[in-house]
Amino acid sequence: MSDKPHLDRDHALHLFRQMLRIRRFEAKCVELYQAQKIRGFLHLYDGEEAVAVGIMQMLEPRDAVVATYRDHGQAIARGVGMGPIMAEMFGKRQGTCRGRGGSMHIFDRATRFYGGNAIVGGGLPVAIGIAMADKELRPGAVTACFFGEGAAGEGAFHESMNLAELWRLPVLFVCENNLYAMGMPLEDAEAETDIYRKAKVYRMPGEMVDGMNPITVEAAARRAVDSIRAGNGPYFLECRTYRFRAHSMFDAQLYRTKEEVELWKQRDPLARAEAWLRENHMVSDEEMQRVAAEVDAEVEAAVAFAEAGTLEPVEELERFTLMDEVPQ
Amino acid sequence: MSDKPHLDRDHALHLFRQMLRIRRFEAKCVELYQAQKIRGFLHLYDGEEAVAVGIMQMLEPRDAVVATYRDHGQAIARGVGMGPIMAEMFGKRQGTCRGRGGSMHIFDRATRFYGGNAIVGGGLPVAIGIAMADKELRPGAVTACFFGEGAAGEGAFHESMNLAELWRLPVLFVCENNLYAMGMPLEDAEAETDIYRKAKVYRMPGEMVDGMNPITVEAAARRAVDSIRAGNGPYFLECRTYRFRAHSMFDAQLYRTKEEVELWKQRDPLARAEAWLRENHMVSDEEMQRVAAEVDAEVEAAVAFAEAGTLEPVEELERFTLMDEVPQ
Amino acid sequence: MSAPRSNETKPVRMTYREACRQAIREALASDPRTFVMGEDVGLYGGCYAVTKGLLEEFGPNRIRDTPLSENAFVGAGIGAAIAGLRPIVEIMTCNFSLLALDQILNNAATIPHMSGGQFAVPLVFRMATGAGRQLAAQHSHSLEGWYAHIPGIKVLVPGTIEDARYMLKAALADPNPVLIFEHIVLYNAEGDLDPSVTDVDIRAAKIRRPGRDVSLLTYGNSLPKAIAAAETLSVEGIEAEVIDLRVLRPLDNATIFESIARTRRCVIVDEGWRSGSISAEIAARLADEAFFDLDAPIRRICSREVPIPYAGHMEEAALPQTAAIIETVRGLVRPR
Amino acid sequence: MSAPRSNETKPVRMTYREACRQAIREALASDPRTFVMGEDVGLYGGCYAVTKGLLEEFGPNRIRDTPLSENAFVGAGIGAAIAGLRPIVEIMTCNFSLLALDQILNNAATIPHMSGGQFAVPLVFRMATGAGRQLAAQHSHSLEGWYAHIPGIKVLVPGTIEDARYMLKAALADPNPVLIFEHIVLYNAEGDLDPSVTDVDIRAAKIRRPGRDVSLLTYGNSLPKAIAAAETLSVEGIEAEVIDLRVLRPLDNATIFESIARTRRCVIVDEGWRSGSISAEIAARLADEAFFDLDAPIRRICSREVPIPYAGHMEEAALPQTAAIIETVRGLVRPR
Ligand SMILES: Cc1ncc(C[n+]2csc(CCOP(=O)(O)OP(=O)(O)O)c2C)c(N)n1
Ligand SMILES: Cc1ncc(C[n+]2csc(CCOP(=O)(O)OP(=O)(O)O)c2C)c(N)n1
Ligand SMILES: [Mg+2]
Ligand SMILES: [Mg+2]
Repeated sequence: MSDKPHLDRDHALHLFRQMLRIRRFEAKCVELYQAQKIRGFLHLYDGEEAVAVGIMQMLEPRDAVVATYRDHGQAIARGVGMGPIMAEMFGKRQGTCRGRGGSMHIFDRATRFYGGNAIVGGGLPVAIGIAMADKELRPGAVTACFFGEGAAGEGAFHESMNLAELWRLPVLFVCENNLYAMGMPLEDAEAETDIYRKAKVYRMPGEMVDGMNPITVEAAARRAVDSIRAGNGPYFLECRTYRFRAHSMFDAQLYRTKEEVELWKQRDPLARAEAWLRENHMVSDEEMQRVAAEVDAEVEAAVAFAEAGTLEPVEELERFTLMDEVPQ
Repeated sequence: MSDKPHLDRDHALHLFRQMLRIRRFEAKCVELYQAQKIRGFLHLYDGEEAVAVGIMQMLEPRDAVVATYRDHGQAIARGVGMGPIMAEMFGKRQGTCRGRGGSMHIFDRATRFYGGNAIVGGGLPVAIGIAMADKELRPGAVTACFFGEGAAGEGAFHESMNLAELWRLPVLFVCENNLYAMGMPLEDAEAETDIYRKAKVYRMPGEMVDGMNPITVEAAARRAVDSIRAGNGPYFLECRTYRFRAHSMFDAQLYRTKEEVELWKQRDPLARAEAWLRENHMVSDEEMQRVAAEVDAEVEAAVAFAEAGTLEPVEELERFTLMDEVPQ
Repeated sequence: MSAPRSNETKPVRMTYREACRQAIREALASDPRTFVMGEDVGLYGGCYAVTKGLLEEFGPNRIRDTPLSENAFVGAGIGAAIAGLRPIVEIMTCNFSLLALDQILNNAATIPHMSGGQFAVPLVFRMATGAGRQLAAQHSHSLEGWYAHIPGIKVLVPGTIEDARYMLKAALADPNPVLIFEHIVLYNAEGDLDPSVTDVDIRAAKIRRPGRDVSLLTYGNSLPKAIAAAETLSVEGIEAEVIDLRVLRPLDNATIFESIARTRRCVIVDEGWRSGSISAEIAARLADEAFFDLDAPIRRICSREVPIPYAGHMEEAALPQTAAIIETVRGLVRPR
Repeated sequence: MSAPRSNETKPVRMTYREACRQAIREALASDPRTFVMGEDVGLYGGCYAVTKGLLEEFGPNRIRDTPLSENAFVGAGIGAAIAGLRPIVEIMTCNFSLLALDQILNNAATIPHMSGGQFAVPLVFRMATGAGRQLAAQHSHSLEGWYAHIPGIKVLVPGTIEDARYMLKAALADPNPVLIFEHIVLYNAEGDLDPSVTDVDIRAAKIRRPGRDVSLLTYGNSLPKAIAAAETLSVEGIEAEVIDLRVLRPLDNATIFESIARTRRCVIVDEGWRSGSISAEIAARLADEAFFDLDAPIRRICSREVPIPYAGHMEEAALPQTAAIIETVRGLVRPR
């Protein structure tokens, strides 16, 4: 099967739009955090949009996604509504998790989005299990498991990689390698800094991808997903990317220079996508403005939805601690 | 530096004697287990003697050892007295750990023998820390960390390997690969069954060694220890060996065939060493008998020591739960 | 649970181990979504031989041997449960479950609530617990009472053949993560199974021996010790009521309080370390909600607060024993 | 501890965070065997900025950033302590410590006893604990009371600037593993440090406010809430004695019992989940050894038994609050 992404105008514009939706959503989150509408830990996806957007192009409704606390990008690209995500961060009942989870814990049953895990590496074993169940119950379904390069330090990473390959499970491991784990530079954290090489020691196919370009990510995702759906077991993608903003809202960024950040911003996936569209005369200024306007409207609508939301009554506090039944 | 072990008669006989000490000690343990003098879990080293004996040839008093619940062989080869080990298994006050540890938990301060850890993989992080301290306090000292191939499944293995290489710690990782973890065949447990290859992904030097021959193990240990003492960081040795007896005293061995066991017994390190000594006319029958007699006498003395031992008064039960001071 | 019928049916004698095995076999036979996953559950036949023979009967897909990767296979069980299977995850002993505690607490016990009820985690964790076989500190912990601190899970402690046989069925029918702790010393215990009983109520504690003078609250391998103590005390004219807690989370307050209201005296026997044990929680509830029902101090008989030692005499001294129960009750109750 | 001298010395104002930092700086300066190891303690400046600036001052060998490998670096701390160093191991929050619990329980707490006293494990684990900043379930546990179940370790819970400043010194002087839990809400708390005080006694609880009518036993971030409640109650004529437990293992029975003997009433406030909390252990000890001193039921105010939710109003409802303390005391004590 060809691994060339179909690069027609519509698709290119679609990728741009998806990335812009994330970018603008995150910008709004910063605003609302400063306005104290959003509280707790907030981890933003600016700079990494091409990864989630590129990967999601290959996923179907039957597929599953496991994410981390830095989960807005994956959720939005997967198709979780911006409104419920924003309402969740407002702590409202209309949020994806009725306000119980917040920014780090977006869950959405409709899109098989299994969270938002805030224990680094904690999502990998869960992804293994989802893939085990899918192999039995939903043949052909793929579980895309996102995690940062910092997760490679955890034992859970090692154990999960081995199980996935040993049992030939349909898992797409997506390492968002943004070079830092909070303030920990990759070269200070790992004896082997090419994360995709770690896959090899489990006899798992893996490759490194330019995570600043949705086209290359999508192309790699196609190779990976085709291989997984063909029954060849798991596949590992290391997406080299960069976090434009601080790790969270409490980060003085003492561990990296402004110059380094600026250098990476020159590879901004949105700017590059826009430039590419314009150079190839695929879009007019009007169209670009229309796209931006539509995205801004969507974000504003999400904020309005969140604002209009109501608070879960505290009488409901203990609800769902123990479930009365298994949701179908 | 040459990595040829000096193969003179005395050394060859020494290696044989060391292995025989372990073999006869374990045989006695079986007897005493059946006589219910030894209780609890008992894991024997028969068949694997060449590993511990080969490695210990390169260790000096300043070096440290971390072992597993299958620890009689390492302890005896390291120079821990048979008497205290046996007394420990008798649950006597004169045991290495005053009867608190038993067979799985031999500790001995004098020889820097840091146990006897019965959590698979649990000893590796501890070995990392001992090496950290030695790097500061005892430059040149090496920590030999023994573990079975089953430990490679644990996250602790992965985390420890990375830390050791990342921080260039003086750790000699010794994987006793006897092909089974209890009843779990290696090929069912690991996607990559060559354990030494796992070292490569941490950029750590590693090799596979014939663990049924003390000479080859010693030669590899020399390469490894020389490299570690030279400050090149950790080194990994996978010693391919085989467990002649059941995993513990509760094991029907449903997972392997008698034929397989017999095949491996043809590579019995003791038989081969003895044959080699005889073929090269290095020992007479009398000498071999004398060695055997001396070893048997040592084992009998150990049993007598254990028998003569006394029980720790139960009033001492809580002693050492919290220490009053740090032993010097 | 359904009351035993007249002796039209003969009791069946079996071991606790066999009861555990039959429970698993029944679960596998009755629900295709169920499978067993853990270390040495298959080829080896189970560390304590509970799953012996099941690999041959159900095949490697339903009896899945795992590598030594507690954290990952426990997490995998959680993921499989969320996605529609009904795993029975065996952790060889509770001592090793510490390696998987992050998955149990931060995921299994948390995801249903944290996701706003979108996902349930219906699975069973089975693990061996307890001391008494001279396995030393790293193989002798009793952590069931400790686990009972965690919201979002249920904790069961079968102390009889009947509970070993039927608790699993109820646990698998529950939409929540259920931890079942099987005591290593009980595996060889034999008992009669009433064929007319086919279910047990995992919400309720059970009075194993009625009595008027003092309530002995206990579970697991301390249950036979408490019953033995009660028999001895009975000869002296002290009638102890023995209550098998059976479920440590959520605790069955009703049965406990009702008993104390009658006996007005309480001794709790628990193999966990004393400080912060389940016996502490029970005592605290009584000291709050049943304070005026109590005529005497609440006594606790627990394990001594030490890593359980190997030597037989020291291990014995470290664990709750029948003699201590008798002594303690004598100190609380004057014979009539 | 040495009594404050006359005001020849002026009190120094600082935050709890700064007090923690000065304690670490003092330890590093005074003992070359001491070093700090943990995630983001160096370059980043510490997740809660406690170690900020120390990398520059002491260098990467004494302030050691670790990869995300809780199990291994905690075990490494244990090995380093056994072999002669005095590590201060920072686990970013107690929620992540579950990944290292095997090393803490099966090695740190066990090796001294299991080795027959041949080896001690003299090290300090520092970790952030508690809720109140809307960090949601996986970042809001209060596990200090749970850890207090484990024999072989000590558990400290600094609730004041002074304790944050001086407990570390005493912990490092102790030959045993000591866990120090710092509450995330307290880091920004400010207070005065009496320069004449240079040591604190980590064996003793402390009466923070004397009172005759009821004893409020608490610690950590519940301490300011208990004191606020006591002030309000005082206006109503109820004098509550507020005891800061300070050390959860081993508990200071003497101070607790002495207070109860005077007040004859007890309310325990604890941010841990109620079932199996440290408050349960204290209530159980009182219900046993101080039974006849008590005139009223022992009340507990703990966290609700749920994964702590993100939403502010639900998080607040899940945690012990001053109003609940006041209500509870009113229900126990009639004003004089
Ligand atoms: C087990 C665990 N340890 C520590 C933390 C604290 N922490 C949160 S995010 C983070 C950095 C993770 O870096 P990475 O995996 O590269 O993801 P990124 O934030 O760069 O996307 C750390 C240390 C945590 N959440 N979980
Ligand atoms: C963490 C943990 N899980 C499970 C066990 C039970 N167990 C004891 S030994 C063993 C097999 C270990 O095999 P391997 O590491 O190859 O060592 P070997 O016994 O072959 O020498 C198992 C599963 C344990 N002790 N610790
Ligand atoms: Mg990163
Ligand atoms: Mg093995």
